[in-house]
Amino acid sequence: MGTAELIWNGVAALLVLCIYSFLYKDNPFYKFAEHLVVGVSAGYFAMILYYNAFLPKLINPLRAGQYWYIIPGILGLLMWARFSKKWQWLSRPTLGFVIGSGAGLAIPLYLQNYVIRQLSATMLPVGFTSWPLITNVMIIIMVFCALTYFYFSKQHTGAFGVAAKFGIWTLMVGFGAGFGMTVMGRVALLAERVIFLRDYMVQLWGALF
Amino acid sequence: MRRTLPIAVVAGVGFFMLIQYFIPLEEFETLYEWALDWTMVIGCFAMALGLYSLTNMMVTKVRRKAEGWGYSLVALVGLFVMVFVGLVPHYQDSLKYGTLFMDIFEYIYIPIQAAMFSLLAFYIASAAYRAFRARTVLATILLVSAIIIMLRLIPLGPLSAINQWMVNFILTVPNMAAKRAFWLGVGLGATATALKIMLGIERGYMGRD
Amino acid sequence: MKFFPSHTNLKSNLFVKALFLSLCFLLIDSSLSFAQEDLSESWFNPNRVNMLIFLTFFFAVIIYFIQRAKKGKSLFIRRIAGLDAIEEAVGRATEMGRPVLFVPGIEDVNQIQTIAAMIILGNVAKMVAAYDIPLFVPICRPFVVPVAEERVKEGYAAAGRPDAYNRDNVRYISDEQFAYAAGVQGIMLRDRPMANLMFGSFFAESLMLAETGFLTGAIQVAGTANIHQLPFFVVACDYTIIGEELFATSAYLSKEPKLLGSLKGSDLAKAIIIGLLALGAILETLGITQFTRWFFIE
Amino acid sequence: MTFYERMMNLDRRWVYLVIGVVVVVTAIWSFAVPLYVTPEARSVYDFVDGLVPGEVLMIGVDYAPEVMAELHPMSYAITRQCFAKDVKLLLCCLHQNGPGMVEQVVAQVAEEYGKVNGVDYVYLGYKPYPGITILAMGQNFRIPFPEDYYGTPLDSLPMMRNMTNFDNVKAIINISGGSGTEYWINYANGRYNAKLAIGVTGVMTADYYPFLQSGQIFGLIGGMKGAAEYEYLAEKGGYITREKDQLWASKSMPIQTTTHIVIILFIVIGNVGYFMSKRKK
Repeated sequence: MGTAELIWNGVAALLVLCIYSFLYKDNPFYKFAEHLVVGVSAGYFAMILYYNAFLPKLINPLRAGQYWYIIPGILGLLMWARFSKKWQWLSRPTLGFVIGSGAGLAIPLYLQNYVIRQLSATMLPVGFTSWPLITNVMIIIMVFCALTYFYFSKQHTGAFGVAAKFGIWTLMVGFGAGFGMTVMGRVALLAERVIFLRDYMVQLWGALF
Repeated sequence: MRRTLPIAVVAGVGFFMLIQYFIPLEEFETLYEWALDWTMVIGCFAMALGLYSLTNMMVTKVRRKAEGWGYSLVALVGLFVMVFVGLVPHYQDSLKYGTLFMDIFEYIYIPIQAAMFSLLAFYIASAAYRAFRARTVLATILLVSAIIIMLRLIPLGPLSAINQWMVNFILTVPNMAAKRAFWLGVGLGATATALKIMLGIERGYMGRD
Repeated sequence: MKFFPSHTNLKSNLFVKALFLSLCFLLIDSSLSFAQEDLSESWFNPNRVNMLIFLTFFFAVIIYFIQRAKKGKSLFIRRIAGLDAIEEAVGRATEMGRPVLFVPGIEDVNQIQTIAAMIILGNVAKMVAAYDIPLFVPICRPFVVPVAEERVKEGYAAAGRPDAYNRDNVRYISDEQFAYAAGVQGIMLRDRPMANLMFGSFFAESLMLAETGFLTGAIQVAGTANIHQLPFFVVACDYTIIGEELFATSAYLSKEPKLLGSLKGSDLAKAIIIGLLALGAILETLGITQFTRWFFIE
Repeated sequence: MTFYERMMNLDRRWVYLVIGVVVVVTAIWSFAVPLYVTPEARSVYDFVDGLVPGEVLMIGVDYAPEVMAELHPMSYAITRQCFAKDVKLLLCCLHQNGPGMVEQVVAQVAEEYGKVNGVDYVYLGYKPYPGITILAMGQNFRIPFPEDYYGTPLDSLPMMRNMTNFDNVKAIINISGGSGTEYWINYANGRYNAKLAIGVTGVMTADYYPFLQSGQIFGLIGGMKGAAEYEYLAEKGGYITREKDQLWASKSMPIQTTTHIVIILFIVIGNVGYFMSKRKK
């Protein structure tokens, strides 16, 4: 373990503690660390964008004589007209290009992956003779009821209301599962940070004594 | 002109992207590749837009000495240090592991971001304690489902096998059904929105005159 | 039934016709191209006929409903129970003379959830305006500020109290997710709003907000279509508007044709999905798998 | 205030304190936790294990530092497994703050196994608009990435010589902490039929079961437990060892166990207090 790494890790540990001070209440140490990360992340992203996107996709092709890249380049520059009240409209055709292509690309694929594939995957053989068939029955009933809850053209009364009610119960089981999983996710982040601090303490102890 | 041109662009590009999904002609493939390429070049500028407005906001705050301008200064310093150490070593070398640029990423950016999100572990614990009460039927269903999921991380001896079975059942039957209904809704909604954008019915993205 | 009413505006009508005709053409053409082996020379990918049929149908339904709503025909949408919850929360706040807090999520103004939130905000402003209690609207994205200001102003004017509108209560906090959450938490703890209404697109901060609101004893109503955050709202709020209900609420309140149209279109599609589902399951059980396989798209 | 009312109204700082203490104590005195491997994580492992030397696996890494605790262990374990098996790797990053994370993983693991950039692995780097980038890669990797992360043209990299698009990779594993997964499912699997598996955070795990059941993804590694399951399998397969400190997620699992116990206890305390004080009234 070199001295440089020890110092760097010390800085990191200190910053982590600054953030944790927020648990008591909002304070200048927390604010300092928070704003520092805003700046650093912006700077980091600026460099990634420059080296990984601007250079290979615009500047290098232009240097290599692929002059047609000037067209998307100009379209991109027009995006910046958004900041001027007078010329704002100039940014709209470019925006239209991006949004239009996004919309056109998304339509068939959203319908395919979120609707048709999901629909065909729910067309399952049903029955009461084996456990998999029984689960299929449950899946179909639950999907049906949950869809009923999100059906807005009919009042939730009578049998329809019962289905919608069962639908919301199904949704709640799903949300419960989401909550349980999230607890694990959040604790994971904390555990990792605490292990980092612990390891740093061990390092520091080893270096000092 | 200011409103019709962008709508025409949206419709034209969008419609092309939509039909090329159905048409395997080589000419269409080429055009499709071009459009993707162009969009990416425009994307470089669009991403830079966000960076600019962030920097602009921080600079204004510092200049006007608005409340908390000191923190904005911290952020600005972070940004410029990052850009400086990113640009000074020749070409893309600064993005390689072990440079000062990557050290700042590893020892300042990563720890702060990770620590900020790990605060959520405390929040979720306290939320679980305060709000998870079996007050209504719905709350009880959610509670039970979440606790079963959470128990999977706790060794319970022979009971663990039963718990595993229940976890698997919850995730693959009710949870799956609930989320499927949700994704179906997302798919239909997103397709409808994309269609409205292409036809010029939805124009919110253009901003205001 | 006339599919495309003649007196709609020319522009969209033209697009619709062009779209429809091209799709019909493609459909006819597709039957001719089945014989071809090499797809790169054919005009249509025959494996995707199923998608074309779905798409044409879904488009037609949505456009039909939008046109109908434009003509002023009433399209029924059930009242969302969440609306009563909002009214109740605002009512309690006015009774107690304590402020109302409206949090419109952390995404930008072009996001559909934020748009829905803005429509709800206008109605909340209308409810609040009659009583002299403040309505706080903390905002995360600069571009949302003018829209929110306008909606609140309109709401106050509609209730006949344009003078009661206070510009300072609609304020930009920060673009940074956690800084914004901290700012909103500050308002909750300092000004002690009695009703916390959270609508829009929320992420990890949802829990921080709902938890703090719970702590201050406010009545909380929340709504988001971000499924990963719904568990927290359900747990910590008195009432939660789930997923698409958010869009239904905004359509119900605004009666805007484009919102109503797509909601009714999706509803019809859902009814058909349920029907297909039942049919598919029956056929699968009988051992007929061609039907299910027909839905598979390459 | 009665005893039961106090039970349901503890100040939240007490909850924070107990959680903090439990995490720190478990971090210092650790113990072993038994692990049940889920079929959805096993299927990813088995797939990677079935690859033969020379085949190419693609990993799409779309996460920023905030969720690295859950996802970094997955990236490390899969990368180590591939390099140990001489499987070639193609990596890209579609999250704006993520490129450094990939560089960290790949530079470190490549050094461990003596793998050479451009021959044994290629790191494509970052491009804006994830959906468009994935679609473009489905046509040809050179459209979005004419150069790799380090600025070398793709055509001059030996590994990329016979690679055009997703057809040349055996499968894609997307490790993501956000909406990236949706793009991979919709565009890579939906449009180009690429074989896809995902590794996601705990928050997202439950939401992606519909895609598993429908076969749009062939495997799912869910959060830290999923990562620990993968590490467990990889350790048994001899790809990673405890001695070299290569099991990260497994290290945190005891903390998961104790905190989960504490949180469940808190829920029980709150509910007992709630019911008892209600009965008294």
